[in-house]
Amino acid sequence: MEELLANPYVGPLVLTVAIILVFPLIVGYMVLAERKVLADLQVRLGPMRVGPYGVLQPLADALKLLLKEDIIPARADKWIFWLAPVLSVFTGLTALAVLPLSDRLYVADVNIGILFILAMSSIGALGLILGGWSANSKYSLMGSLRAAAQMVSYEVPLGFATVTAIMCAGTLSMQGVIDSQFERGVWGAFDNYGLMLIPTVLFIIAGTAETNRAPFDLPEAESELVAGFHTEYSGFRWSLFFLAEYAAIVVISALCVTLFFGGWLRPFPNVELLEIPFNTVFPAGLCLLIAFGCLKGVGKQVVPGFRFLMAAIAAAFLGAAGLFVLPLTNELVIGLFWFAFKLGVMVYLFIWYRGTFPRFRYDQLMDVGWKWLIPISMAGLVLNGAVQLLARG
Amino acid sequence: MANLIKTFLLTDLLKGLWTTFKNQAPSKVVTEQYPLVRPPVAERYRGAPRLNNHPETQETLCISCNLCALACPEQLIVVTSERNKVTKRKDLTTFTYDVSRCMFCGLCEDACPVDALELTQDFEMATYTREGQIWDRQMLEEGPLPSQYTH
Amino acid sequence: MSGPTPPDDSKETPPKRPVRKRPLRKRPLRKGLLRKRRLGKGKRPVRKRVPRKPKEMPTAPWEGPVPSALGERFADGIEKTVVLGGQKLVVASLAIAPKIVAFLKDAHGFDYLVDVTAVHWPKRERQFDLVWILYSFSLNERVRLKVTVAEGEAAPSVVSLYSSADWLEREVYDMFGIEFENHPDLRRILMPDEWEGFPLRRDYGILQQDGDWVRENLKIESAQ
Amino acid sequence: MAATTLAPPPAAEDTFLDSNELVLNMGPQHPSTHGVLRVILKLDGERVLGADCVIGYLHRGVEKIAENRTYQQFAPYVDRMDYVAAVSNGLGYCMAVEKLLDVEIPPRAQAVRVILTEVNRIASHLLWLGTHALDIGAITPVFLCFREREEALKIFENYCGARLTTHAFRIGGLQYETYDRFEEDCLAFCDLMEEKVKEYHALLTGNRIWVKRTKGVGILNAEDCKNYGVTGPLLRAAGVEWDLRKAQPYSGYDKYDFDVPTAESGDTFDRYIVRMQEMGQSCRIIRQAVGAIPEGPIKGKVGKVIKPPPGEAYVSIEAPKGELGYYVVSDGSLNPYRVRVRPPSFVNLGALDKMCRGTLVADVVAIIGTIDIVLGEVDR
Repeated sequence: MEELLANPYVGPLVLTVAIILVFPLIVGYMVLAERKVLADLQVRLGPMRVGPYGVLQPLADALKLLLKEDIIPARADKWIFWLAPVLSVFTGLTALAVLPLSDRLYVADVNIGILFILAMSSIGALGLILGGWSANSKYSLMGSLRAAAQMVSYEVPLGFATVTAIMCAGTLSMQGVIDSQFERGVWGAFDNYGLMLIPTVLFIIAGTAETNRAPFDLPEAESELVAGFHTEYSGFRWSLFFLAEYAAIVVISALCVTLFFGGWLRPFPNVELLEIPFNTVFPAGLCLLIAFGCLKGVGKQVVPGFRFLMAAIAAAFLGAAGLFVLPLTNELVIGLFWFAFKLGVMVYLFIWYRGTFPRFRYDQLMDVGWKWLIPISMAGLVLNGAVQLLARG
Repeated sequence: MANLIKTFLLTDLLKGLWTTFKNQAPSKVVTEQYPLVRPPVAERYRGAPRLNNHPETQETLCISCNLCALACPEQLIVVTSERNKVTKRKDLTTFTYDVSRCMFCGLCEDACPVDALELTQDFEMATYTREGQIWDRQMLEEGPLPSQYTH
Repeated sequence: MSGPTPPDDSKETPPKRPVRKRPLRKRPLRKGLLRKRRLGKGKRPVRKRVPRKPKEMPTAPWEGPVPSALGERFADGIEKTVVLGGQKLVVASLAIAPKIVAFLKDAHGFDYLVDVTAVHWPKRERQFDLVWILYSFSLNERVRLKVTVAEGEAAPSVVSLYSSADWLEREVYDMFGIEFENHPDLRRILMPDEWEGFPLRRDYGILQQDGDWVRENLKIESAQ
Repeated sequence: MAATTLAPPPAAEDTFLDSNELVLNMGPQHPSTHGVLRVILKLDGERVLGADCVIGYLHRGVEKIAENRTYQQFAPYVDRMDYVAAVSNGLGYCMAVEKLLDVEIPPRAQAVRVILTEVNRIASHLLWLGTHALDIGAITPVFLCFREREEALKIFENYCGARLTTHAFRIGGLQYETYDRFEEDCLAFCDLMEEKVKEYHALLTGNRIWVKRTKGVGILNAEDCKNYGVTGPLLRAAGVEWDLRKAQPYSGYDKYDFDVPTAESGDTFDRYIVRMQEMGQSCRIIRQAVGAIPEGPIKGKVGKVIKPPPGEAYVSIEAPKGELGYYVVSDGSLNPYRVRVRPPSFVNLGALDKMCRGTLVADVVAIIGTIDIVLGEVDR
């Protein structure tokens, strides 16, 4: 047993399997969160029928998708049609490998982790292009053409913003970036007297475009191209594309959190005084709040099974609160908590955009990318470099 | 210059974001959870048809005048009657109303001289068969069976 | 998630229907209902009903610069220029109709073609009335121009004058079968291309046509 | 394999297209053609070279139905043409028959008619705004608009018992007396609208993406508008201050004080602004009308049997989408001899090709949205 644990391959392997197994579930709940948050922004309720307040909706959705007829259009290029969603999912999930989920929870700490993620997200675009092309449908084709142009254009400002952050940190390793933020005592976003905010904002904008999310969701613009590149996909294949899209969101958000918002570090990581409030009181309080809300909801449920489920959720959150209170377990999970919390905020931001903004037009998107974002990101890079040189010597 | 700063600070976008953010208050939700909560309908709502009986004698108010059938644009009402030998009045025998073709315009109700035919506040008229949409006199007098809607 | 809570009724007690109380309306039962019927014996006095002749719509002569100019220009083609029920109407012959439209547009500023439509009178010799409705923004006036068209006769198109005539004339063709000369793209607009007959003619039977079409194209029996 | 049974795709030289061109079939089932409109787009890349509309998927032969119904019986059918503005449709039809009958409508009925049509105009514009924004990718305004539209529909429901296809008016006046809280409800609706319009402005008007997507898109200048017979907000956005309520007042509109909002360039953004302002003007009219509903009868001297003298009449009103005209021909019998509807959506849609040429695919969607078509009315 001891030997097994000492083996350097075992830990990452276990984690990899765990991620592959758990990630679809997480995506399912991200979709539910998206539907719920969107509904909230739009004075609606969202899913309310499957499970109490719709908490079992992801399971129902997954079941529906798996049972749906799998259609391959008659004139589609069968093999590429089959390959495209697989490629998308593969790259999306592979990029998760180098994400530092906490100080001790990661599959690999590669010294070129950031490059690896950028490379993977570039290849991911290939899945969309192939999928749209192979379906032999005009809507799909136009969607995939848009995807190609958009991904190539927005990778440039994204790259510049990343380079700025790397320059600030001085390393390409994900853990290294977080460590450097800890050493300097400030999140990347607020470094260099606040000048780092420029690449931060640019990263968020370009990242939104990179993941094909509104207002840059041109490849799948549903009001123009029906569903863009995945118009002809259905059932399980379609859900793979869905999985890939959400994997991309997680990866980009995680990258953003790592580069600019201190990864798994708590806010003000160097101020000892804030250790207790941020590491114990806040997470425990949050869990208690949710548990309390669930307990209140128990009484309102009609179906006995739903009541039980609500109570179980409340109990789970109570248990989680307990984890944060005990110092021993706290140390284990606090990094993960902060990482997940920041990731959640980022994902909320993505949904918030989607609920607010109209969609760009194709040529305007190119305009914004090439005429605004790229020059600004280059200026940001030069500015930050100069300031760093002057201030740090 | 001010405009340029506004452009760079994305004020217009932030304004929109703030607007949607404000809408998240639970008190602003307007969804009605229909089968669980039935929305109230207006007093004058034109829903399922009903053939009224006299409140005391429980005899039908319909005098078989056929005006509703004549008024109906879709000609979906069929009234038959036979002459009562004693009272010399027409007695209603059957009254058929095809709800599936009804557009609830209310012209039959307006035409009725004795308030016998009335469009009520009932709005749950779904059936599993087309034949179920053709209501006979009994159904019109008693109303559709209370159906239970669940999810 | 936040939101209004579902009501507190459980599966065991099913949601109750609103109790079917009797009168939902405030309107009281009318008196006539309870009044005893007169069981009259003997004959009622028979009143002879003289069929009332329907009134005519009020007509008045139309005076002003437009009708006088029209009268001068197209002396022999125009049957009448009247105000019928407060609306200006020009009745003319088919041959000069496009010239009248062009004249009204150019000389009097009737620059908006409101509508082109037709009426079918199967018992007449020249079966169709073709109607143009024109409006002038400068005069704030509407003029209706009416001509008769015989079966098989082609009417002149005014698409070159008004682009709006394009679809309107197509619709008249589709519904009445009146062909328009010099129309750029005269084909059916509302009905399917393979449709036979012209639905808005008075002698067009709905049921038979519908049955045929539905049987042929949808492979089912029509529900009519 | 299924593919072998299919005919081979036509070779490039067999099609009429240039090798760079592409024919895209938008509709009849497409998320943003507002029903069953089919647009055949000829594209060069994403640029539109021409748009050909195929309509008639919703054709029910309303004009034929009219020939087989009595005058009263046809009234509910007109509600089903522009089902978003059913009250306006009903008003136009009733006015046309009243013109044939030559009856006087009591002032009380006129005032109530004005109030309801204006509420309906706001409801129709709200639906347009929501779906138009949805076409351009903003997914929230549609829910906010439906939230406010609900209040308008509640007024209809309380007044006449139906929400969408209302059948609110009858020939000669009204069937229903106003309900108890009618005035309060209408005023409350105006207050609500004036408050909520600010929210729409915050979401859309200033938003740079919205402005980019709508400014300079689908321009139709005043000359083109007249040529294509385009009316309503599209004409007013092109700078022509023309509104039938002002030009040829009907139903007592001359008694109310309101402006006709206009804009200059006639693009999608201007139409948006014009419609937004129209909602405010409608509120103004409602406030004035509600404050001064005269007492009196609600129905003019019209018998149970409507039998107009032989003759014809063309009556048009300013519906939310433009000039809605009814050309009714009577032969003196119980049934109208011919009812011709001049639908604003149908005529306005005729200018789609003109507006689309040279734009991008995404703009086509915006332009279809800005014309504000209802296919029930286009196809009838």
